[in-house]
Amino acid sequence: MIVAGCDVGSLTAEAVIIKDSKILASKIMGVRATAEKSAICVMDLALAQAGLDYSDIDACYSTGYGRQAIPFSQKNISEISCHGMGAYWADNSIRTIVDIGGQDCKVISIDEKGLVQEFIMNDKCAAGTGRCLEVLAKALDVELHQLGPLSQKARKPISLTNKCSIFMELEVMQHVYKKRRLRDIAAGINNAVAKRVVSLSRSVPLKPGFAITGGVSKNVGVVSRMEKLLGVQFTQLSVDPQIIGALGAAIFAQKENGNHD
Amino acid sequence: MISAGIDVGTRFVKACIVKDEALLGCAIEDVSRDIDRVIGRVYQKALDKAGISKRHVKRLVSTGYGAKLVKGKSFSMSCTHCVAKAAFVLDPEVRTVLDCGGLFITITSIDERGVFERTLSNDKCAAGSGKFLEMSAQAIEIPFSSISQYAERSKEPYLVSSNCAVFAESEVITQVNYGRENTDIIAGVLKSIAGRAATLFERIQAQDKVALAGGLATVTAFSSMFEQMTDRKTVSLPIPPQNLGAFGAGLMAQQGKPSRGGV
Amino acid sequence: MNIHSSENFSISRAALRASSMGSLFSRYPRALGWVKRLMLPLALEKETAFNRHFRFFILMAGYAMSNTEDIRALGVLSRDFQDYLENVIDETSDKPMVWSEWNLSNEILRAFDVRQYVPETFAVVAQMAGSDAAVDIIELAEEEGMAPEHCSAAKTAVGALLANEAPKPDVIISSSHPCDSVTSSYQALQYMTKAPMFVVDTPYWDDDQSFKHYENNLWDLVAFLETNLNQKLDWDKLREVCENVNITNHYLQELSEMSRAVPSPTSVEPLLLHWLGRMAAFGSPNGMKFAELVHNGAKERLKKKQSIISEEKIRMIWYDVPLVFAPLFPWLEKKFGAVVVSDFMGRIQTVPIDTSSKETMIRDLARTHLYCTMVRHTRGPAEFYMEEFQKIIEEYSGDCFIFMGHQGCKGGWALRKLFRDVCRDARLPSLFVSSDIFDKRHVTEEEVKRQFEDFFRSNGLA
Amino acid sequence: MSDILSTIQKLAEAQKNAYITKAADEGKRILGYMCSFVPEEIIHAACMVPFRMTAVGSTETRLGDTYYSAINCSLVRHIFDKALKNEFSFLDGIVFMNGCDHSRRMYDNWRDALKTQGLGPEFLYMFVAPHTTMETSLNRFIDELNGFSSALEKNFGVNITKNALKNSISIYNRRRKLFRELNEMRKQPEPPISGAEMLAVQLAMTSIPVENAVDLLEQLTEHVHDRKMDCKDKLRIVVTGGAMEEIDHVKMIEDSGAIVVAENLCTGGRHSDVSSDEDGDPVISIAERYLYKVSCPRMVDEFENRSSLLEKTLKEYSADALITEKLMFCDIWGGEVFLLKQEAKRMGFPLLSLEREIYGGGAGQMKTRVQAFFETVRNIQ
Ligand SMILES: Nc1ncnc2c1ncn2[C@@H]1O[C@H](COP(=O)(O)OP(=O)(O)O)[C@@H](O)[C@H]1O
Ligand SMILES: Nc1ncnc2c1ncn2[C@@H]1O[C@H](COP(=O)(O)OP(=O)(O)O)[C@@H](O)[C@H]1O
Ligand code: SF4
Ligand code: SF4
Ligand code: SF4
Repeated sequence: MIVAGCDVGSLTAEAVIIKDSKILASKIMGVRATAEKSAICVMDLALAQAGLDYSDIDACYSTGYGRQAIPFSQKNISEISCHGMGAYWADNSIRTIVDIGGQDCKVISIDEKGLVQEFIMNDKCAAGTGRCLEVLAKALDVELHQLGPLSQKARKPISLTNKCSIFMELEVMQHVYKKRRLRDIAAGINNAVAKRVVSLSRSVPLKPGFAITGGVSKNVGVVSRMEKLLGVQFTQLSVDPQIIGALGAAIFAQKENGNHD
Repeated sequence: MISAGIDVGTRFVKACIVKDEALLGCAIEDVSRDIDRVIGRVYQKALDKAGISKRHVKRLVSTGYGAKLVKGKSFSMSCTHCVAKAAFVLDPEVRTVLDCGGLFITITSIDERGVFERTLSNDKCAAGSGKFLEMSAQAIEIPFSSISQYAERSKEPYLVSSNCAVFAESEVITQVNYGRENTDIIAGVLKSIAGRAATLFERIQAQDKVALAGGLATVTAFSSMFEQMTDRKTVSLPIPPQNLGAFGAGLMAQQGKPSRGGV
Repeated sequence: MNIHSSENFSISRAALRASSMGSLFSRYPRALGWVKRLMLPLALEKETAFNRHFRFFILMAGYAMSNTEDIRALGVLSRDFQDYLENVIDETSDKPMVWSEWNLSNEILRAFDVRQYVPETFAVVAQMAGSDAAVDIIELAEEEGMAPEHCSAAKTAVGALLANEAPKPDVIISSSHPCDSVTSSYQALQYMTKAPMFVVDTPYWDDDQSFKHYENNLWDLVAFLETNLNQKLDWDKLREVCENVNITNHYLQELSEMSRAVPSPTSVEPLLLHWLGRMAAFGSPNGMKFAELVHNGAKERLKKKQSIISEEKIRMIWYDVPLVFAPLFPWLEKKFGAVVVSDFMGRIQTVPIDTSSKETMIRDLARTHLYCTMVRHTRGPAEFYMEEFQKIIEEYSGDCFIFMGHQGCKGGWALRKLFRDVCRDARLPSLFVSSDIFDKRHVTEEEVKRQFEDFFRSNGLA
Repeated sequence: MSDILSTIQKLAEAQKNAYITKAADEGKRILGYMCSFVPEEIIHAACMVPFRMTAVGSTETRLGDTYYSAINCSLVRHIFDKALKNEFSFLDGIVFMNGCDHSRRMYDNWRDALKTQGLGPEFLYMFVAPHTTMETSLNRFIDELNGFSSALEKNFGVNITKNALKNSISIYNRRRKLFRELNEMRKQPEPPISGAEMLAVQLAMTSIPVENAVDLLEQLTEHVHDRKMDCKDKLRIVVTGGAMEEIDHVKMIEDSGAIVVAENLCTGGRHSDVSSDEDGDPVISIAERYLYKVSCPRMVDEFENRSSLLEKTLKEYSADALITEKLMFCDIWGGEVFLLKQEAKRMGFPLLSLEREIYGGGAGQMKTRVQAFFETVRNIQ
């Protein structure tokens, strides 16, 4: 049986195709003008990679912000469940998933079947998300992917006190103007984001078996700071953390439509 | 006498060279990490445009959020003052100046002699800022210079309600995904910012005539929306609104403490 | 400071150390003057372990409390404060522990044989242990699910409980003033501790019926305490306390009045300190002594037409004085010659308590409670603020009004048009800054300084 | 949609309706109020119509913000914005209440607007309710009710008799009984009415004269009697929180795979089906109803009652989960949600707490949260 999952987020769209519990194809691309277009584009790419056609897919589920607008999907499932299931599939010892994406961050606690037991998602404020990191990196005039490595070298990280990411930007500028070292500021930024996520995570049970997903998992600065604050070690997942959402959707499609596995 | 004004804002650095009450040249550039160099460069550009060499500048006044960053023997003054001064000199009938910059909206009222009366700023709220407009325009891929064209095509502006600029941005993106026209969205963003400006305007019980200053005022759709909301006309001034702060600083320098050399 | 440490009261202990170190110095006020001059810049810049110990004194003395008399007074006040802290952390005592809300004056408790803890005060205690400690405590409460919109003092109260900084209560007394944050957070504290709680219902108006209602509530409170503590109220003791309170209030009220003089011989700082210290020293001999000392010091200066600061240039009227920005005041003083001559927090406006009978005492205690800081203004209609404000403007020759709004006080923020109108009619320049009394995450010190500088300049005050 | 339901829906979404206009034409005075502690019976006994002010139709807070600040509750800002735009000009008076710090300040701001901008009406009354339920408070509350009656009598030249009060109690009790019957039906496995529809009903009924309300409710009961909502695979949800008037919000919740079977909101549910005692002194029975039977988080000594009532509701309506709703900057609901979260842990029911601004955005995020919550509830089951 061949199933697919499609995740249309706010910045990127992903598609994953699975056959008999093996990933046949996976694709990531930037979003297009509408969710529908993004979904079709990315799925076309994935199908091409797998050498398949829409008619070969037995079931396809969607997730992500654009999940309701996807024409070829039979069901939409929230990102939270999909991230839980995707991460669990990649490594079934995982019980707690921290997902930090562009617009939001979530901490998800799953059971021994990969189903969500409890979750928390930031609301009030965007500080503590990937977007916040982007804004601050830009203010610092540093490439996003350098923010992590740079911060690792810091000796005296600055502390950012402001709650709002826009005003944090101003605070960063002030530190820049004061000629603080870039690496210390970078570390300050990562620490601030990590701290925000950690304090969010305290309201769900943190069961051992931690994974981190979402774009920000590529930022070593945030990741290592979180490990320190939480006192845990994140398990390295065998698949690209960015496709976890789409993967989870595909697994759900498989579970609910086939009798296989 | 020749003087200079430098306005180091939250988003842009602006410089003006002034002779008596006339603008000789101005320049503008984004702020960046290397702020000292940006300031130097903008200043030099303005000098070049004016065709003046640095040593002819008798006095220099700095203003704006980062006024202190202007090194040398400059004197710094508050931005509200500078903007009000500039507007008044350009049009002595102006009684209210609304400065809409990168992060703050400030409204100032002046009396018939051009003397400062009082000033108000918006609450700390990023969703009422120029920065928010930039972020939204970027998110829906509209070049900043075409914002007005897009906004004017909108029939039904989308109501942006989030108070957090970053969240509002994601709200905007969600709306795009739901198939909302980007013209409606950008118009909605402008409307939400203009609404906040209009609140300030009501709060200070503004008197005519009204002048707009700051980077947002360069967006014509913004000013027309603001005019429509408050049911008032704003005056158009002969120099670009974004430069008013720097120009005012230059004017202040005409009277202020002497300073030679500058940056 | 590690707030998750398993040791109870670690922050309170640190504050206790800070305070005792301070009192030691207060015996040598002149030395403190020097230490202050040398240390202040350092102490304000960095959070070092050493500074943590000095913090309280250096910061407090860094306000406009610079002369020897005031510093001695501070020493007296801090002795009661230390007693208070020692009592709080004393886990061996068998005296019942009563929690009482920060605006519910606690004269009545003094007439019982109890230990007392004021939950919100922990916000001050934490400040003494470093401003980061306060933020950590607040975040702890928020992580537990406390609403971010609550007053930061209320959040610290809950945070303190979570961080093992609060003693176990036998009873809790609270009131429905001054604001929703309080009514709301006490329900949480009660829920978490399961201690019996009595809530005094605060009237809205200022008429006889309202006073009577509050008075009835106080009688209910006495009955509640007598039952739950299994003790009788010691009326003689209450009388003594009330008499002390009368004297204290007399001095402080006069002190409030003295700052009408130009230049002002005092700032609102001693008043604020007294307010903060009231849980420890209200109606105590030391509290009285403090009032007398600061009063006399100011009187001396008044005679000599001396200012509390070196040169008074700007007289500020404040709405709320934020503690997190303690370093702001030396800065304002040095840079602009600005002194706070009046504010709504520290100002004392009250009535004497008639101690001739139980009934008169309770009747007048009801009044003094309702005239207390915050409650006086926040519980009722806008006039409670505006009329006093107008009076302040007329009498204190202020040059400007600073509304350094506190996030919790939504009721105050809802009135800012009215404040602004009063200022406009009086031609008094006003500055509205969004900040928080205890939580430094809302606005940075630099931002505040920038706003002040801009404001003073725009209005030709500097 | 049926006639009666669409009539009601329209009423709920209208600023002002024909019933009110008609009542006004008949010479009845209309009194606006904002909070469920304001005693409708007394207003009714004075031959007036109580009208619950809402933010319905408001799209901005531009004028409201000239008085209020960004950290004030959006509901209050919207309502005051409408007031400043003269959208409440049909009211003959407003009764404010010390419900919360935001709404009670409207009394001050409105008086200022009356003074400086001539914003009517002129009868602005502050109704003060105690925060505790001790006997002292009950006595105080009775005094307050009497004071309110005399203020109405004096200002409008009416006479509020004991008999009129008894009549008013009885007609309000009829409305409440009809609500009780509707709620009773919602306990069935297939409720006759959805939560979104029910919210519209609640909103509509507080914006029209009670006589019309009774009439419409009777028709509605008749109409929905044999109606059955499709409940296949749907979770049964209870919604609790402060003011809520966004019918679309409840729709969004229901569209994510649930049916709202009960609510406990300022704008409905909490009190709409609670009667007053018809025997004995009418003022006392009104006082007892409002003080003892209509608890909300502004009451400081009543959490246990509120919690056990909630537990009972969850059980009686066979609810699967609870959703709490609060508006940003609302202190009292902020505190309540904190307590409910602890209670949810203690009693072991699933809880999702949502926060929003009135007519605010963020629907996408909210939807994700709700959907994920429902998935979680199913997983646990
Ligand atoms: N190479 C990278 N290094 C560091 N951070 C990255 C990198 N790539 C993406 N990110 C972060 O990830 C975020 C996007 O995460 P993603 O999960 O793709 O968002 P969404 O789920 O909203 O589409 C960006 O905002 C950015 O902060
Ligand atoms: N070419 C442009 N590119 C980006 N933003 C612009 C441009 N022109 C004007 N703006 C607007 O102007 C704002 C900055 O205004 P400005 O008055 O320079 O602020 P500040 O003085 O705080 O730097 C920006 O946030 C943006 O909304
Ligand atoms: S009145 Fe203000 S400072 Fe006082 S408790 Fe309430 S929110 Fe806090
Ligand atoms: S929460 Fe309570 S006080 Fe506020 S409106 Fe609702 S019923 Fe009234
Ligand atoms: S939602 Fe909360 S803050 Fe707003 S009016 Fe109601 S009780 Fe007050």
